[in-house]
Amino acid sequence: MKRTIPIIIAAVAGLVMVVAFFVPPLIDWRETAEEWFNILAAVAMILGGASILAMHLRRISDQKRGWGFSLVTLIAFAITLSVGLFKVGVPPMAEYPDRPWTGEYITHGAPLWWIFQYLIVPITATMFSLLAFFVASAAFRAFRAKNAEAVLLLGTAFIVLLGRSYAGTLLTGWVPESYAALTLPGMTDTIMGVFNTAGQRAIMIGIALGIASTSLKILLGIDRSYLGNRH
Amino acid sequence: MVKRWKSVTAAGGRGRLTGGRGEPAMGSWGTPGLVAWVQGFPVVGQLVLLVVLGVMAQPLWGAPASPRGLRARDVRNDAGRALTLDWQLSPDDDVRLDPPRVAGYRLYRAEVTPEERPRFERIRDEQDLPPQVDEVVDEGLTPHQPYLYRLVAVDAEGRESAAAELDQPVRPEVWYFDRNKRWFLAITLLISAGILFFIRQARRGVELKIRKIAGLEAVDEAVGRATEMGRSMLFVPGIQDMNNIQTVAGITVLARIGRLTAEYDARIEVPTSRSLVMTTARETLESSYLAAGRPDAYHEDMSYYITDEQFGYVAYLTGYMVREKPAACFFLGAFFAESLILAETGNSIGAIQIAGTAEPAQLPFFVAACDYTLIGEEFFAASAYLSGEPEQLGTLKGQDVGKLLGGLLIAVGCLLFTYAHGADSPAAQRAVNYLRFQVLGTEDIPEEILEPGE
Amino acid sequence: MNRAKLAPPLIGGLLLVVLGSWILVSTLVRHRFPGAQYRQQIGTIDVFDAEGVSWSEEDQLWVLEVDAAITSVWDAERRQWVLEVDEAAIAAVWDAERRQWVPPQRDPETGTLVPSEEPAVREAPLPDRVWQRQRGAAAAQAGEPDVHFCWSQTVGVWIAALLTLCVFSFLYQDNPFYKLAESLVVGVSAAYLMVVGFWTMVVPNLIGKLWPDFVARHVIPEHREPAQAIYYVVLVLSLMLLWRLSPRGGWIARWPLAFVIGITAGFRLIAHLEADFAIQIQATILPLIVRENGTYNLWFALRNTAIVFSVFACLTYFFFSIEHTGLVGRMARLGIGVLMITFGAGFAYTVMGRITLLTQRLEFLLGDWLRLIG
Amino acid sequence: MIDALIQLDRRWIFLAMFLAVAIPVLLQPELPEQPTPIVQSVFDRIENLPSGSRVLMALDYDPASRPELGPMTRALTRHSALRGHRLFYITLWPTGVPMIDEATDILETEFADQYHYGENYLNLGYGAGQEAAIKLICTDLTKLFPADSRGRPFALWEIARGVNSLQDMDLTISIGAGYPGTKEWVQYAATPYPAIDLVAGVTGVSAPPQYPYYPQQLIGMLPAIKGAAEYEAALAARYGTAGEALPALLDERLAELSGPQRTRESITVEMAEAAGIEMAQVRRVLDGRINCLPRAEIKAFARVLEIEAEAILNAAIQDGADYSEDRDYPSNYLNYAHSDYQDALKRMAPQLSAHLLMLVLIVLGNVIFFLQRRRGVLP
Repeated sequence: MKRTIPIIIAAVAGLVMVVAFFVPPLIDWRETAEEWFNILAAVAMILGGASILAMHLRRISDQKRGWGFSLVTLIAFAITLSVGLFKVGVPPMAEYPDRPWTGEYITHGAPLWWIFQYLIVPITATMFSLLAFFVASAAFRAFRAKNAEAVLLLGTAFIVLLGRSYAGTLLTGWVPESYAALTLPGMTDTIMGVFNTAGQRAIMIGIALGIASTSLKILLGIDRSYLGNRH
Repeated sequence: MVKRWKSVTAAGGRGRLTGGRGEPAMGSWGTPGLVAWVQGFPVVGQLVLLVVLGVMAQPLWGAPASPRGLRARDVRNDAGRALTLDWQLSPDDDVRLDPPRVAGYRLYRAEVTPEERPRFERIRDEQDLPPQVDEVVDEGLTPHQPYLYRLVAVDAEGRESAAAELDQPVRPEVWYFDRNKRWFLAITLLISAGILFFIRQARRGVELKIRKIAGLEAVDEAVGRATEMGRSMLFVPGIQDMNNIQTVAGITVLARIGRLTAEYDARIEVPTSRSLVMTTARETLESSYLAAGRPDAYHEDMSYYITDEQFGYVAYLTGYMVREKPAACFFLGAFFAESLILAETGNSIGAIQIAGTAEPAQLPFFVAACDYTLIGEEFFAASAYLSGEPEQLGTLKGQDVGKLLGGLLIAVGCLLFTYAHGADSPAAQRAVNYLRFQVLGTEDIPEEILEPGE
Repeated sequence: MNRAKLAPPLIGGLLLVVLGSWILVSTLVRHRFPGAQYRQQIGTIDVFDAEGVSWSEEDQLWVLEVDAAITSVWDAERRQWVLEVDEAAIAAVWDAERRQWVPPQRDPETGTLVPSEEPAVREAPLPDRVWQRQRGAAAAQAGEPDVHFCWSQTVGVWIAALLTLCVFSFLYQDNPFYKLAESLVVGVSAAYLMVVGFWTMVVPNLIGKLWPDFVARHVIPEHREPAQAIYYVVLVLSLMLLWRLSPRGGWIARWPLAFVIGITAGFRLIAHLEADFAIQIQATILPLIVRENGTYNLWFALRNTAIVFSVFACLTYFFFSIEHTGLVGRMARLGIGVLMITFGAGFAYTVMGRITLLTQRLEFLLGDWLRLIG
Repeated sequence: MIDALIQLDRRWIFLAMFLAVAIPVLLQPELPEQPTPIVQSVFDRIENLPSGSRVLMALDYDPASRPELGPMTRALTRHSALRGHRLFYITLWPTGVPMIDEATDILETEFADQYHYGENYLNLGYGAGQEAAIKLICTDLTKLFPADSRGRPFALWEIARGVNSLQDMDLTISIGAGYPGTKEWVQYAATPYPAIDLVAGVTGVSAPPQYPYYPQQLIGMLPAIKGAAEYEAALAARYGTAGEALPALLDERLAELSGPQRTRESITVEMAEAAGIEMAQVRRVLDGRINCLPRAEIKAFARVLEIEAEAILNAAIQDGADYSEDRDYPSNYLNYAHSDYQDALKRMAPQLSAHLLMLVLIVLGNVIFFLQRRRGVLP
């Protein structure tokens, strides 16, 4: 009961999805299923919220090292959630001024907008920009001509880096038009069009097969690790 | 207190409060000027002129000629909700005429029912069907319901021509099997059959030989080293939800790692960026510990939720890594821009790092910064390989069947294509097109490709 | 004393001094307070608690006695709603500038109704609540009409700048400032995405499908969908999922989980075979000899051959059934080579994007905040 | 020395990267860019469409990719507005809504006189459903967007007349950062429907996989920030002027006239009053964002600045203004060669120095590696 029914549910749901692809009247089911997934994922966020509360409340009550930061997280979480769910400071839709809940939840000037604009965007964008530094350190540390494969990797990166900035135009701008393929931008184009295309394609074909077999294992109940695979 | 509201929700141009209905959509002739000009003649002259003008202008003033040959066809391979209509243009629909005589077409539709006479409703007008348009797809119909159509040409003054009508009602048919996909169905079945065949072989006890995959032995080694060093391990299942197979594959590997962890009595943490993934990871870990005979050592906090926000999650992970200094980091799942931040931070704390993903754009970074990387398909293979179950290994063999099939199709296709090009053979060209667009495609074929005349 | 330990506070102190002096210089000499933000008023939404008041957004005119004055008529020709106004029935219009009700007057040039100069209609209602509609304005717009200094956004820019520095400080080493930014973003973003999920997913797609009238009445006035009983299934699945929170019977949550994973497996099985297997093979079928207008194009022939051969080599690398020895081994090695070229190209291309991100962050710090540029 | 390099703390590399980007950001040197064919074809397409054509922009990205894609959204919006096209904005990303606002803000400020909501531009907001959404709007736009972002039924807007589906658009522009993005627009819109003309703008990461689509399925593409920079260069070449002579002349005159009684500020107020324009407009002239002035303003300025109108006119002509045959300019004729409108070009100099740094690092890393190997430290 605890294990068999879920496996049956998974198998039936999955097979219906496969069949729906070939049967035109059922084609909408696939979109519906995707929507249902999104609803479930949104509802599951309550579980995530509970996990956040449990983890940080425990850290605070245990007075673990750094529990003050847990407090920051919890307060930030609580404020954002209440401001957002209650649409604090959000004006109603201009056409329906009598219905206070009609406004867009993230309106310019509203508290949630402020939080998004001045807390979330700067921190996440800066985290994202840390990549520029890590890319540099990886180039220094990992791009070493240890063997033939590594030489190919770093050689390609070298050419494309040059070919895609002003340096490429500057260095090989003198090459006559008829030998354009030998300029840095030209070589970049060949790399992108031939080897990059071929490599990407082979990876994609392999991935498609990998996904197909993983999916099949789930549908047949062979892979049930998501339910715990052994008794 | 009673609130009573009435909102004006109308749209429209500016200065609406001045009101009034809009001007006609298109400009008309300057009639008053013409009248004044005619009035300048003596009465008889006026009459003569009017008659002459009237005869001359007859073709100009009459309604345009009607379009002809209206036909309706069922749209193939659909759920019975659409019909394609086509017709021959009205003879007056000529781009060389200035001013144009036809401003467009209007299409009327009626549902045919036994009870009452069909009532035509306009469903498209000249804005939808401008001049020179001779085909339209009418969608949103009721399956099996008979419809009648009527098409007229219309000029700038809105005068309608005589109507072209269907002789008999037409019904949108429901297609219960999409014929464009029959070859694709065959391919799907073939690959599935290959996988199933080898699973059966494995169940029967036939030993399947699979090549070594570098990086998989490293998983065991990493868990062992973490135990020795007495430090924890970090498992990151990617930033996508359970609707991504990569996440599922990552969780499958987690089952193996979880079991090893339980056996060695090591510590593992699985922070997730999706609530559903957290739930699944907990299920997985719980049964791994159960399978290792150590259910008591399992507790829910091994997997916890951080945030759905990509870089919020990354901020937590990098902070965690430099503070807790895990001995081993596993990045197995769907990764995006965060891949390099994670791998470089893990590198700076000297952890063994094993990564696996099927995101081609992120593979370079994992390859550059991790100890072992499972590239694309290898990642999916890993979950089967690590499970140690023979029937799961069968799926790997099945995948190879798929690759053979793919290779074969490419080889045959390329040879045919080369022959077609080299020998200029239309027959070979047709065969190549059939292979490319019928066998390997699932949509209607573009018409210009079907006719290799270009 | 250890030099390495002394460095961070020294550098930090130095930075603070430089920053402080710059703020002073900028504010006192250049009259530009760093990080100053402006907003532009683009109108108001006035909420009335009275009868017979209606409003039209674009004209910014409130009209009293509208029930009698305005009817909207569907113009089929133009496919638009057209307002028919009985102007005699309009008792007063709202003058947004003077914030008063005044008798209407006709603008001689445009013919539109405008508030007259006459005194206010006394008994007319006043709005109970006024919402400001605004948008951001560039610092260069300061001094233009309706552009005001904005405290909340100026504070926001300062906080954003300091948080940016907090995150950058992680590059030196882990520290409390980074931890602060980290714990802040974890809490805020988790809650933010829950809010987004609630308003964009749960409300329209679950509640809106079950109780459309409720949603249309209160949240999404344009929501026009019939109730769909099938969504009770989703509701039940959701509740089963939440059962995990209860101390007993957590296994119930496996049902919706199984549903989700089953759907995923079925959906992806087909989707990937179609888009990544069939279509990629289709794209790889190329002529190895290319003839154009009767002449052979060697370059394209070489290109195509290289593509097809490279795909074969890579597929060989992914082949699991045979050990990589002999001919297969050599082919697989070529395959790895092609993959490495692919990765190298991907790496270089990505660098470009990442540098742009850093550029933008520095533009924010040096421009929007410190006003050193722009 | 070598030992120091081997032991190099990666924080020095971080510092080098920081400086390599920060210094060009601070100094803002301008590098010339030449549009490559793949970018030029996007420009030509928008340039050659008849005025009033319908252009749909799908802005499928979020704040994280805004640094890369924002500049191209702005440049494409400006170009379309300069050509007088009718613009429809959509996004398939829930987080993409603010990106649309950023684009429409340009129409509301720089093109406030010509562009009115619902008349020649419309914000349709977020459409859910990823690639299914694309399939849907190929045949019926209102199925996905029954109403615009303001909640008013689509068909009621003037701009909606004659628009039923994506196929009624004269051009579709996909600016995408991932999934769903350009790849999906190609697969589900441009490929099955030849009537749909597609151009794209993509991030650096997603550029390589899109290359094979050009020129068959994609008419043109702006790859990453470099593509945006090339586009801005093309825009500046067509709609920009030199923009130095006029502000320099005015600046010089202001400096000569200003004294204790008449400050710089007060003279500019006088200029604004004399010409009957707003202060902001005068500022735009002084900083070079406008250098093609209406003759009336030139005369007014000349009176206040006590110089010949001819001098100002000549300076404007030197900047590239064309006053032949009594041609005159509207009051808000912006100079799109001004650096305020060249966000991407500004970001190319940091790009160059950072790329060079990367190359140096790769070379350095390998020098160390070979030296170590020679010493026998490494196998």
